Amino acid sequence: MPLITYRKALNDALAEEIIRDENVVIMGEEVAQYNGAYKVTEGLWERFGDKRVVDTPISEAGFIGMGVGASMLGIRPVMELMFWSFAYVAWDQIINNAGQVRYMSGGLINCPIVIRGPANGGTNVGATHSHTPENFIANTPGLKVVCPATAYDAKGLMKTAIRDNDPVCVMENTLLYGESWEVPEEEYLIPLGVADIKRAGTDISLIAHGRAVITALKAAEILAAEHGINAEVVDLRSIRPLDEEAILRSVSKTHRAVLVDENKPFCGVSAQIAATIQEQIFDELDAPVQRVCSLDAPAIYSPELEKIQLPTPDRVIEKALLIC
Amino acid sequence: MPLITYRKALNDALAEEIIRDENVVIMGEEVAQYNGAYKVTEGLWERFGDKRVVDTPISEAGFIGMGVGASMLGIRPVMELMFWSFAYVAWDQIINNAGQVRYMSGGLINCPIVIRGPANGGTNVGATHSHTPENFIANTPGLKVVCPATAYDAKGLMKTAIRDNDPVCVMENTLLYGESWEVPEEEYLIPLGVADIKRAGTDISLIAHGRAVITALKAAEILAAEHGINAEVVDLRSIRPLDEEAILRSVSKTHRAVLVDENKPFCGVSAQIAATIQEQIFDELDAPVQRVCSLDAPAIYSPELEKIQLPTPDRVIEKALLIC
Amino acid sequence: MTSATDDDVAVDPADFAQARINASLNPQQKIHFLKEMLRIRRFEQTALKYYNQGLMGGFLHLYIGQESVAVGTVSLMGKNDHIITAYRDHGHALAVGMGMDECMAELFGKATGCSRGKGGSMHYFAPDKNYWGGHGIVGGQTPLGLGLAYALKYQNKKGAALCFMGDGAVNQGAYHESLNLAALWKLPVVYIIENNKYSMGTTLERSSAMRNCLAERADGYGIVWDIANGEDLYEVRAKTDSAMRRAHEHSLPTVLEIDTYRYYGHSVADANAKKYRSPDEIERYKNHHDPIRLWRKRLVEEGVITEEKIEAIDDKVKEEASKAAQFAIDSPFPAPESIFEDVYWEVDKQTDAGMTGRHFFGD
Amino acid sequence: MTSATDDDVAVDPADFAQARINASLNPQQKIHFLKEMLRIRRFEQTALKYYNQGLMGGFLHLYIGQESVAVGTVSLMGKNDHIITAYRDHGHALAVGMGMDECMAELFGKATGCSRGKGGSMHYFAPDKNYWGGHGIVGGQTPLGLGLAYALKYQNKKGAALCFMGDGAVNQGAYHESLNLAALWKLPVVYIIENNKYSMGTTLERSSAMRNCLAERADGYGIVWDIANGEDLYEVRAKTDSAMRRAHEHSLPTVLEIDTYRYYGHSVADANAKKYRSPDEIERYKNHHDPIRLWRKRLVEEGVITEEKIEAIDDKVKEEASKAAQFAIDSPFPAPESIFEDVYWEVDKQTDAGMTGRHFFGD
Ligand SMILES: Cc1ncc(C[n+]2csc(CCOP(=O)(O)OP(=O)(O)O)c2C)c(N)n1
Ligand SMILES: Cc1ncc(C[n+]2csc(CCOP(=O)(O)OP(=O)(O)O)c2C)c(N)n1
Ligand SMILES: [Mg+2]
Ligand SMILES: [Mg+2]
Repeated sequence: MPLITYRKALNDALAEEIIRDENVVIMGEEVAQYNGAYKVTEGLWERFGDKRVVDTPISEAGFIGMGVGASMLGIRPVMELMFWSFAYVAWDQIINNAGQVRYMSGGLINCPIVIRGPANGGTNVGATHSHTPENFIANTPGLKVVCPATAYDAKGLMKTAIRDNDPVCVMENTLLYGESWEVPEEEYLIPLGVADIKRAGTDISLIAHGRAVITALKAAEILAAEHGINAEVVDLRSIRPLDEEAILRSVSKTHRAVLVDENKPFCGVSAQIAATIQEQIFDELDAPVQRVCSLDAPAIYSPELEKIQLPTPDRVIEKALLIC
Repeated sequence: MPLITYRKALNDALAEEIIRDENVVIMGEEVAQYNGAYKVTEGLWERFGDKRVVDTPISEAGFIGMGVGASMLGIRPVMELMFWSFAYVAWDQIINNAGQVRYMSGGLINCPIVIRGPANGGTNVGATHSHTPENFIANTPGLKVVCPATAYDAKGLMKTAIRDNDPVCVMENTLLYGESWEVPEEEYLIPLGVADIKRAGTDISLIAHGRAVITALKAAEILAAEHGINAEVVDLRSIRPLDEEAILRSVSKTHRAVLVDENKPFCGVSAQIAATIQEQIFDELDAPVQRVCSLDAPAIYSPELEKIQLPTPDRVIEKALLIC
Repeated sequence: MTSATDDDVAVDPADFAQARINASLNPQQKIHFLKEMLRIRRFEQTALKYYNQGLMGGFLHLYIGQESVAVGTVSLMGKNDHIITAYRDHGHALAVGMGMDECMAELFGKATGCSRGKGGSMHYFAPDKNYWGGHGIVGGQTPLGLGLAYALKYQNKKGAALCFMGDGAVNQGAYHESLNLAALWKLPVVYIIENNKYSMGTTLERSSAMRNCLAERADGYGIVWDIANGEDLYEVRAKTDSAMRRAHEHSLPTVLEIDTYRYYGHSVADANAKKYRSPDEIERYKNHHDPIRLWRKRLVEEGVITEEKIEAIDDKVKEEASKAAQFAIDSPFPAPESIFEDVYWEVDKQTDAGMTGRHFFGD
Repeated sequence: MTSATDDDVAVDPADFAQARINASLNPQQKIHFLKEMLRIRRFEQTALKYYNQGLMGGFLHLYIGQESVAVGTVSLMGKNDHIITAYRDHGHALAVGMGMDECMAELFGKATGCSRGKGGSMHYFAPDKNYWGGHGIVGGQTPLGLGLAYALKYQNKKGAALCFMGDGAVNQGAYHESLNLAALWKLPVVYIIENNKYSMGTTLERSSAMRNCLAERADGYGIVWDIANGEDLYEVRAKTDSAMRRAHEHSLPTVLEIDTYRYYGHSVADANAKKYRSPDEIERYKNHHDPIRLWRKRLVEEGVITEEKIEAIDDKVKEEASKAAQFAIDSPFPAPESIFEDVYWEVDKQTDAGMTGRHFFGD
């Protein structure tokens, strides 16, 4: 299988879906002529032209809301937020319009929209540009959210998100865009709501999503090599819908869990997972579920410090050793 | 002690602080001449005039952001959101400006702003008007959030919030505005970050905030009367800062906990509390921590159904019996 | 680019009856408009009665006094024209042809309501009639309306999106972002500001800075705008027609400000309805500017119909409203399980996607 | 209400040197402006060098080409005038008198940085110099600027809030909400649009619908507006003075659009900097419209200074920049514990409120 970057995998997914369905339109700031601030949409405007790949002004509330409205009439907009952090100026459109209009209409409407872009810290762009709102989105019934950790997942989940008839938020990661993974040449889809065991293990479950999966995998290698602990790494991939069964299955086997999560701790995704595990399989637990999150302060600029603000393999290992 | 309503308690708190500090200014839609959509600011404009009580146009991003800016220069704006649900059009101003500017300036700035208004379901105003974003706010280091459950708490917490030198979000409840409690005539303050044991008990801890405290108290009465279970009711009052010690102390005593929370379940406040309890006092737990949240769908209009969408004493009792 | 009156509209400023779109009306059509306005008024008066009896929850924002706006504008809609509005939405709903039964049942929170009891008064929808709601967040619908126009243009359909809003809504940022996008991309949207002079208890002057009127802000984006006197159904139709043709023929946006008035409070719960404006003012509008009264008079003067026949129509409409109330009362509440329906399309349809992974949390 | 030029500004459209505010300048002041512009340029060129060596993180948005705007406007600020801008903030920071040392150290993420290494390039602050940042969310600072003006008025201070923004920022809703509030409440804010023709890779024409210019949108709110040619420091000062006096004397807002240009990419990481605009265009600006070059020429022509003396100043400024870089390199990174500082005032000050309850979560 060819090795391709996370960025290219997304780009291929978008191109394939543009070709497949004439209602798919890519929109966002600098996505067309500029090829995307992070080059995810590179070449698409040249290939598919003005109608299918559209540059927008800096008006997130306006254009995201516009996309929601267009989706009610059957257009399938794939809207780029240059950073998911900018969602906050469009928050009402995302939560209330994309998220609630189906319910309020008693099911008469559906919004097949995708909102995508990077949601991560770690690139020294400061507090306002480093938000990871997957917990906020997943809190909101009516919305779906996925956080791919590899190129393979990014492509398969993106294609599925575009075909989904509900609003799906895809949270990418600028630190992964340039990383490569094996991706098959033939078409494939990855269903939302199916976790992936990225590393099988028996002694402890490391449960993560997005780039935290990579952190967990590194930690697992060290745990095996240096501590003789065989960790299983569960990649949630999709936060809502969530593959709760996979989580419970893994922890029922290992009896221990460390959750790794780039959210801020208070009410982050791992709070939900920890609450669920202890509630549903309390008796399977040999020790309390541990969490490793971003250090609980706004994202710091200083490159030296931001490195330690995000979850590191060391912090995962420390928590694992605490309960193994 | 005189019985006064939650609404009047808030009104008194605002009036007292307006008198105490000339930098305190009340702002929001319909707060002045109309006396407030929910009459929390009744009479204040008449008493204190145009400078201290200001009606705003319907521009939440504009006026909340303006309040944040004014607070940087030492004004102490107390901004009403007619509903906390409307915060979503001002989300960027709240999270990024009120929440992050101190950090990004390396501590050169502080924003002594209060943002207040009701945040609750249960009044049949539909999905867009029934948000309870205390979990989102508490997720955000830099912001504080309190959810008073009684008139006494409402007054004491509001006065403290106004004197606090950080941004404080006060989440009130339209269903409580008309309810009465004993409130002393002499001045008092309630510190943020101190939970209140609303009912002492020995067998199980019911942990709640806002109106869910009232639900928990009702459940506790029934548990005592019908099931011989003596429940302790812990009112968090303040979500961030949080009185974790009080939570852990109570559960260490009762060894069982049901969390009651009007948030939607996924990453709601009770997810955080459950995660914390199991992590910190795992061995004290005789059973998994249980959660009772709003049913996980957008707020339904139908009055008959919305009643059961919010946590009810019955659902609390059911969970309590499961683990007692 | 500014204040625009197409040739065939500005026949005689005093008499829009001669405008092309009105001159061609036959008596049946004119009578139909009257009936539609009466349907809105009687529907709401009936709703008010039951609301006051405590049979409904939440808000009830009455449209009474503004009926000519919904009826006049909607009367011009063809199969590719779409409409969306804010929470004061009963008038537009009935005007597009929604039944009183499902509208009334919605207010009672019944399973037979147009939104299955999920939306309530603020959230009526009928996509089959090109009616996209009913939206509660002030200004929140303005980008959605733009999206309808975007879809029309994308699909090469000759249509317009009519997006209604109140005078208070013009101060929401989303509206301005929408104006820029509409102009930049030449989208066939017509923003209709129903200027009833108040946003809740706040007068126009206390909420909006402007030169002469609210629509004029469109100038800054190079968008054509106009003002209409909402009490005159002919004028509403003539000016809306002009805007819709701009959308249909040139795929261009318009901002149309229509002067109107609401007799009741902001919502029924508005305790101050008679404090922030004088009873005199309300009486003056009722007596001299009521769109239904004026239209009745006009039709009688034109010899299109007699007062007796109007009374007969009114009686029928009142009966329709009472029957709708009875229908609503007799209808069942939604089943508790239905709380979890209509959240996700994929779950509702039980597709593979809807059955993979956990979609709902808690118990 | 519209395009305004106060009498004493519009002396001779071609020569703003005669405007009251400029006619009274002494040679020292004029030379000082030159030095300030050079400080910005040399500071940024030095920063660029180290950025390219990988010694900084995140973004670096250079102001080079726009220096006359910050220097000209800031030169008018008195003790009650305040300033706030977006992420392209080095120029304004140095112009208000911030030291190169703390500004450079901030870029390196050092503890000695103006924001203690927490803000980076986009987030410079110096409240002691009335400078309120440095803000990364496009348009997000516009309500904050309004708030500064609100505070001035509330405290009965005769001052103005200068709020800067890019040409791309005018399409953010928060700005329009701010304009309405500014006009409605007569707040002494001056919105200064630094129109450098591009928002990242998007030209003005592709992002903004307008009649003639961006500032003109102010008309819709009855706000006075004007346009200035940013290459001429005299013009910038004259027109800003006019706006600031409107704020000081009448407590009224102004929107001032200043034409300018940036030579570098949107940020240093802008790979397309030479794709969306022609090298010719950039050269043309550098050769014919560079504000520093023009000001130098002017001062020499006026006989205020010689080329040699200018070179000496430039050398000194370059040395200041190198020293700042060395200072930054020699400075320590912040301590890991400092991650949890500067989040809450009450915690930092160890007040009772800061020590009650848990403020931070995780470990
Ligand atoms: C964002 C937001 N802010 C405030 C409200 C509360 N609110 C509902 S209607 C209204 C007044 C709107 O007035 P206007 O736009 O003139 O419409 P009208 O009610 O007159 O039809 C207000 C303040 C809301 N629903 N949404
Ligand atoms: C809300 C938001 N959307 C998008 C961005 C990304 N972004 C940063 S600067 C910029 C261009 C702004 O252009 P302009 O306002 O003209 O300012 P200039 O860079 O030319 O100074 C964009 C799109 C952002 N920071 N915030
Ligand atoms: Mg109105
Ligand atoms: Mg620009």
